[in-house]
Amino acid sequence: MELIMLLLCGGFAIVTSLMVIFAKNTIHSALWMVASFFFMAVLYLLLRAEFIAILQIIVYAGAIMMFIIYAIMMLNIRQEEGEKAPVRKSKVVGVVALLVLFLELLVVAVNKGVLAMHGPITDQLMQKYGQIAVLSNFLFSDYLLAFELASILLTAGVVGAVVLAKQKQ
Amino acid sequence: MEMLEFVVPALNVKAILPQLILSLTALTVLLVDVFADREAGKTSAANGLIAVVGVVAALFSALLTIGMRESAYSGMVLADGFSSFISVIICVVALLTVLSSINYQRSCPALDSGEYYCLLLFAAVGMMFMGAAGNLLLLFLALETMSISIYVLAGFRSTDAKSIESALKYFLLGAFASGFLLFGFALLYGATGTMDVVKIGAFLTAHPEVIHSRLLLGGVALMTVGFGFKMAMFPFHMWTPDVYEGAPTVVTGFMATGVKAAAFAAFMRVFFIALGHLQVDWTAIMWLAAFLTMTIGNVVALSQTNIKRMLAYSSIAHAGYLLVGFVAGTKMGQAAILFYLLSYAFTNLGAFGVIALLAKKDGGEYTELKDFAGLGFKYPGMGLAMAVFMFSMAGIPPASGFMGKFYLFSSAIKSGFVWLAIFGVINSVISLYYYLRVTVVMYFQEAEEEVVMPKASPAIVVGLVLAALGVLQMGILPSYLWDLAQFSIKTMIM
Amino acid sequence: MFDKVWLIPIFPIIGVLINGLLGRRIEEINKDIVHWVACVAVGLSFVLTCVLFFQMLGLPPDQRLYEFTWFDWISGGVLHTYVAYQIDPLSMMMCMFVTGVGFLIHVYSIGYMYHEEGRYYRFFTYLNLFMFSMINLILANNYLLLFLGWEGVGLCSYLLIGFWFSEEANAIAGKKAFITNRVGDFGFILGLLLLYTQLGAHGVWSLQFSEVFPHVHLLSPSMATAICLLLFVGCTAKSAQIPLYVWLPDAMAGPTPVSALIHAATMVTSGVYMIARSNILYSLSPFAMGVVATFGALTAIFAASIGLVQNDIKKVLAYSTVSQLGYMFLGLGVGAFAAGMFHVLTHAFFKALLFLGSGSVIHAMHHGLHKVHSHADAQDMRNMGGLKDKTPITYVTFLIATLAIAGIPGFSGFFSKDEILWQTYAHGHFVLWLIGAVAAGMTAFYMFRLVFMTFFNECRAPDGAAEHLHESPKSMTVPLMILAFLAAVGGYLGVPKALGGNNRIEHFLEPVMGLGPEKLLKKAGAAMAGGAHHLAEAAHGAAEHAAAAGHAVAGHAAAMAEHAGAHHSLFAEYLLMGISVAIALIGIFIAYTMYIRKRELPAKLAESFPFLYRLLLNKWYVDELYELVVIKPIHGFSQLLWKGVDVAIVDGTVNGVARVVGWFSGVIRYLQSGYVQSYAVSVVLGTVVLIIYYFIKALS
Amino acid sequence: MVAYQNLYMALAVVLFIIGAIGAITRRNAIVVFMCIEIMLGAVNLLFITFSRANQSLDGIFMVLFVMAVAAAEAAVGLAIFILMYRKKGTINVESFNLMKW
Repeated sequence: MELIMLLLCGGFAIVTSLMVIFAKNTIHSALWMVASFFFMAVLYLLLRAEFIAILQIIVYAGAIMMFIIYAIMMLNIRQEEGEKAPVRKSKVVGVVALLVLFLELLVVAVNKGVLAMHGPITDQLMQKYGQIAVLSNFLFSDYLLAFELASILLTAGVVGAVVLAKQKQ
Repeated sequence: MEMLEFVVPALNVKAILPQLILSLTALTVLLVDVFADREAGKTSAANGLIAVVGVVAALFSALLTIGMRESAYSGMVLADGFSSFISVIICVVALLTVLSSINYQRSCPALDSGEYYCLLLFAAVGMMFMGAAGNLLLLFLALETMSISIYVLAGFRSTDAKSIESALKYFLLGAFASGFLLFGFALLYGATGTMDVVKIGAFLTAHPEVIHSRLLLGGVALMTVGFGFKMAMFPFHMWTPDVYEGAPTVVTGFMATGVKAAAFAAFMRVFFIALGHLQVDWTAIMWLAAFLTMTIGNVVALSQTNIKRMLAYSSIAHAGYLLVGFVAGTKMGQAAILFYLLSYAFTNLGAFGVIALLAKKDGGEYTELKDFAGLGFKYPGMGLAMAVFMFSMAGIPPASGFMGKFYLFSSAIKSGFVWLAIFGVINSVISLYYYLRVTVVMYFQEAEEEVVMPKASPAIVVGLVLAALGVLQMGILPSYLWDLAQFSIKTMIM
Repeated sequence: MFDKVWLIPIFPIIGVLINGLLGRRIEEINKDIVHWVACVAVGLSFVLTCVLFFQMLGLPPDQRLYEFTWFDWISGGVLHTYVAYQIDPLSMMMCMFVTGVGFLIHVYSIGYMYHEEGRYYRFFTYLNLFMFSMINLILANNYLLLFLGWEGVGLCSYLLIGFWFSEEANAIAGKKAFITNRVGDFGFILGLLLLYTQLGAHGVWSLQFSEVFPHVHLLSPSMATAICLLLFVGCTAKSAQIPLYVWLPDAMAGPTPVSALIHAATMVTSGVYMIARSNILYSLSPFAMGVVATFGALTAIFAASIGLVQNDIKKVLAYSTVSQLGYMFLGLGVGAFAAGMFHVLTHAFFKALLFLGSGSVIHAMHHGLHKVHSHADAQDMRNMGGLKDKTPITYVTFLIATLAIAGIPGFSGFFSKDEILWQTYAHGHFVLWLIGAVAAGMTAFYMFRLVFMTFFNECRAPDGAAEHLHESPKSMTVPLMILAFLAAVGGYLGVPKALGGNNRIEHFLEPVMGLGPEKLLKKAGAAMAGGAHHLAEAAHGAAEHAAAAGHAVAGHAAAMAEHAGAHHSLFAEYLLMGISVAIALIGIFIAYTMYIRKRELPAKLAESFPFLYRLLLNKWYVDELYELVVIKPIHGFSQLLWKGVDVAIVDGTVNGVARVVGWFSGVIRYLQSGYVQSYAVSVVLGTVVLIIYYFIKALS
Repeated sequence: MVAYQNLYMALAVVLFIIGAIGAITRRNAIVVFMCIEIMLGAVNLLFITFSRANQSLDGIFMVLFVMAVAAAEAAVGLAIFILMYRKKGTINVESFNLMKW
C-alpha cells in the first residue's frame, strides 16, 4: 500500500515539477508548483512527518505560493519574454552537466546499509506523546537558539523586503 | 496522554554576548529611526553613531570572551577561541563599514535609514554565528541571515540599475548555491545521523568505515560547493565581480571582508572539526582550487579598468591565498588563515573606504581607474592611505599583507606544499602590477577631468586611520596577533 | 653602549615622521627646518655609529660580535624572528660609510634641491626613509630583516627615481627599476624559502645568521648551489649585474644626489654586502662562486665598453658604476670577500664624489643655459668644455676621483681594484683577470675622456651661456672636498702586504669572513666533527648528505690552499700591478690623444668603425634585444590572437610578461559573460568535477 | 530503517535536478526562483527521509527552518523582482547584463 502511494505521489510530484519548467505561462507554472507541493506533503505523511506535511501545505503552498502568484498578477507577467532569442550555449552545457550530476547523485544517494548514529527520538516516543508535543518540547529547549536566530532572519527578510519595495521619489 | 517533561534550557548569555549586543543594537537603530525627525535634504549621523556604539561594545565583549572554551545551547554554539577571533574580525569589519557608511550616506541618501544599519548589523550577527556554530542547522540559519541581509544591502541603491542587477545576481546564485549546500548537509546527516559538528567528528573517529562511504563523500563535495560559493573559490567565483561592482561601495567592502571571513570560519569549522579524517582526500583538489583561484583572480584583475571590479577579482585572488593555508591544514595554516582574514579586513575596508570618499553629488560613484589620476598629490592623506592599502594587498613589507602571506606560505612549505607556495609568490608578483598601477595613476598621471572629493566626515577619517594603523601594526609587530591567532586555533573545541 | 644600537635606525625614522607628516606645514613656515631635521637625524646616526665603531675597535678581534635583540617580530611555529641587530666588523664598516657618505649627500642636497618648491620636504623624507631601510639592511642579524631593508631601499629608490615624475620618462624609469627589482626579489625570496626549508629539514628552523651559518654545512652541495644562485639572482637586480642591470642607467633620471647616494655609493652595493655576509654559505658552492665571478667580470667589461662612447655625463658614470660593481662581484666570486668589500668602501667615496661633482657641473650648466634661455641639454658633454676655470673646486675634486677610479697608484681605487685583480689571478682565474685588466684600461679611458670633454678645451655651451657658468654654493662644495680627501687617502686603510702595508681591512674583516685557506680547513674539520655528531643521531640518508657536504668543503679548501701557494710570489704581484698600471696609463694616453691633441680622431674612428661605434653607442642594443626577444614576439602573438581589444591591457609599458598575462586575462574574462545563469552553470560544472574527484579518491 | 528508503532518495535527486534544470534554463526570474524552491523541496524530502531512517529530530527541525528561510527569501526575492520590473519593465534575467568581463 505504501509503495503504491509512494510511486503514485512521487510520479505526480515529478510530473508537476516538470510542468513548472515547461509551462509557457507563468501563472500556470505557479499553479503546477502548488500541485507539486501537495504531492510532496503526501510524501511527508508517508514518512510519518505529519507536522511538516501540514506546514508544507500551510506555509509553502498556502503562504509562499500565494505570495508569488500575487506578485505575478501585480507585475502582469504572463508570457516569458525573449522566447525567440536563441538558446545560449552555456545553457546546453549546463543541462548536460546536470544530467551527469543526476547520475552522480543517484550513485551517491541510492545505497544501502549506511551505519549512522541514532537518536535522540524514536518512533515509540512520538507515538507516546504525539509528534507536535515532542517537536515543540525540543524546539524550545535544544533548538531554542536556532529558533531565536530564525526570528532575526525573518525580521531581516521583512525589513529588507519593505525597504527594497517601498516607492522612492 | 501523559505530558512530556519540559526541561528549561540553560541560557548562557556570555557565549553569545557579542551577537546579542549587535542584535539589540540593530533593533534599537530600527526603532530610533522611526522617531527620527529629519530636515529636508539633510542626513543624520545618529543611526551610524548608535551602530558604532553597539559595534564597539560587541568588540569589547568579543575580546572579553577570549579564553572561553565551552559549548552552549546543546552544542549549537561553540564559544571558543576560534569563535572569539572570528567575532573580533567581524566587529572590526562592521565598525569600519559603519564608519565609512556615515560618510557615504551624504551622497547616497538611500543609505541614511535605520533599515540600512539594522540589516548591516543583522548580517554581522549572522557572520558571527557562522563562526560560532557547532551545528549545521544553526550554521545554515546564520548563513542565510547573513545572505538575506546582504542581498538587500547590495540592492540598496534601488534606483541604480547596477545595484539592482547586483542584488538580483547575488540573490539567485546565492539561493541556488544554498540548495547545493543543503543537499550536502542532508547527505552528511544521512551518513552520520547527526548535525552536530563535534559529534560528527567523534562518530567518524569511532566508525572509520563511514569515512569513505558514498553518502559522506557526496556530502563533502556538495558542501565544498556551498562554502566555495561564499568564499569566491574557483569555479564558484563568477558572481563576485558583478555583485561587487554593482553594490554600493561600502557594502562591497563589507561583503568582500565579512562574508569571506564568515565563510572561511564555517568552512574550517566543518572541515577540520567534523571532517578532519578526510583531510588526505581533499588535499589534492583543494590544492588545485587554491592555485586556480589565485591565478585566475590575479590574471583577470590585470585587465580591469574599473577599480571596484579590479578589487573584486583581487578578492578572488585573496581567497586563493587563504586556501593555501587551508591546504596546509596544520594548526599553523589555520592560524595563518585567521591572521590573514583580519589583515585583509583592515586592508580591503581601508581601500573601499578610500574609494567611497569620492562619491558624486548626484549619488553616483567614481569607480574608473582614470578618475583617480592626480589625486595623490591633490589629497595627500587620501593618497597615502590608498598607497598603504595597495602595498598591503600586494604584500610588500612592512604592511600586514606581507606578514599574512608570509605565514600562509610558510605554513604551506612546512606541510610540504612548496610548489603551491611558489605559485603563491609568483601570483603576488603578478598582483603587484595592478596594485601598483593604482598608486601610479594617483601620483604620476594627470587628471582628464576634475574630480572633486567632497569634504570627508570625521567618521571616515577615524575609520581610515584605524584601518591604516591596523595594517601597519599587523605588518610591523605581528607577534601579538599571531600568538592570539594560534591560541584561538589551539583552543578550538574538537 | 652596544645595546644602544637601535638608536641608529631610530634617528632617520624620526626624521621621516617629522618631515613626512608635518613637512608641508614646516616648509611653508621655514624651508630650512626641513633640511636641518633630515641632516641632523642622519648626522646623529653617523656619530653614534662612529662611537660604536671605535668602541668595537677596543675589543680583541675574536670578541667583536654583539647581537642586540630589540623586540620579538614574527613568531610562527618554530620560526622566531626578532628585530635584532648585529654589531661586527662587517656591519660596522658598512654602516660607517653609509651613514657618513649619506650625511654628506644630505648636506649636498640642501644646495642642489633648494629651489624645489613644495616638494622639498618630500625629497628629504624619502632620503631619510632610505637611510632607515639601508641601516636595517646592514645591521640586521637575520635574513628576514635584511630582506625588509632590501625591499625598503628598493621602494625609496623607486620613489626617488620618479621624483620628477611630471616628465613621463622619469616615471617610466622608476617603474622599470621597480619591476626589474621585483624580478630579482622573486629569486631572492625563493632562495630564502629554499634555505629555510632545507635547513629546516635538518632541524634548524631559523633565518638568523648566527643560527644559519654554523649549520650550512648540513646542506647538500647541490642545494647550497641552488640557494646561492637564487640569492645571486636577487643581487643581479639590486646590484645591477648582467642581465638585470638595465634599470640602473635609466635610474639616472632621478636627482643627482640620489644617483650618488643610492645608485652609486650605497644601495647598489647591498648585493655585494649580502654575498659577503653569506660568504660561509657561498664557500660551500664553488660552482656558484664561479658564476658570481664570471658574471662580475663580464659585467665589468661589458658596461665599461658601453661607457666608452656615451655623451651624457651621468650615463657614463652610471655605466662606470655597473662596471665597478662587476669588479666587486669578481672579487667575491674568486673568494676574496674582503677585497670585494674594500672596493665597496673606496668606490663609495670616489663614485659619490664623481656623481656629486657631475651634479655640480650640471647645476652650473643649468644656471648658465637657463640665463640665456637655451634648451640645450645640460647633461650632454658635447655642450661642455673648459669648465676647469669656471668651477675650480669641482674640477680638482673631480680629477682626484677620476685618478682614483682609473687606478693610479697612490689613490684609493688603485689599492682595492688591484687587490681584486691580484686575488683573481692568484686563485687561478687567468681569463677573468685578463678581462678585468682590459676593463680597467677602458675605465681609465672613458673617465679621462669625460674629464677632458668637460673641463678642458674651449667651452662649447651655446649662445654665450659660458659667461654665466660659476661655481656651486658652499653646501655643495664642502662635501665635495671632504669626499675628495677620502677618495684620495681611503685606500691606505688596506694597503696590501706587497706594498709594505698590512692589509688592515682584510684583518679587520677576518672574524666575519677572511676564510683563508687554513681557517677554512679548520672550519671544515669542525664541520665534519659537527657532521659526525649529526651522524650519530640522524638516519642514514641524512648521513650521506652530511658526508658529501664535508667532502665538498674539504675539496674546495684544498683547491684554495693550492692557489694560495702562489700567494708568496711577490714578483708576480709586482708584475701584475705594473701591468694594470700600464694599461690604465695607456687608456689615459689614448684619451689624451683623442680629446686634447687630435680632436678630429674620435669622429674619424667612428666613421671607420661605424658598426662597432653604433653597437657601443646603443649599449649593445640590450634594451632593443629585450624588446625584440621578450616583448615583440609576445606582443605580436597577442595581436594576432586578439586584435583590437588589447587597449585595456597594459598602458603601453615595456613589460612583456604583463602583456602575456594580460592577453590570458582577456580570454578568461570572456567567460564572465554577465549572464547569471552562465554563472550557475559553472557552479554545476564545479560540482560535477568535485564529486567525480571524491569518487576516484574513495576508490583508490 | 524506512521502507523503500532508496526510492525516496532517488525521488529527491530527480526533483533536485529538475529544479536545477529549470533554474538555469528559464528566463523569467520568478520561475527561476520557483525552480530553486523545488530544489529546496527536494532537499527537504531528503532530510525527512534521513530523519526517519536515523530516528533523529535534527532533520525535521532542519526542514522547519528551511521553510522559514524560504519564506524570508521569497519576501526579499520578490522585492528584488519588483525593483527589476520598475527599472526595466521586465523580469527577464537575461536582460540584466550591464556588468560583465
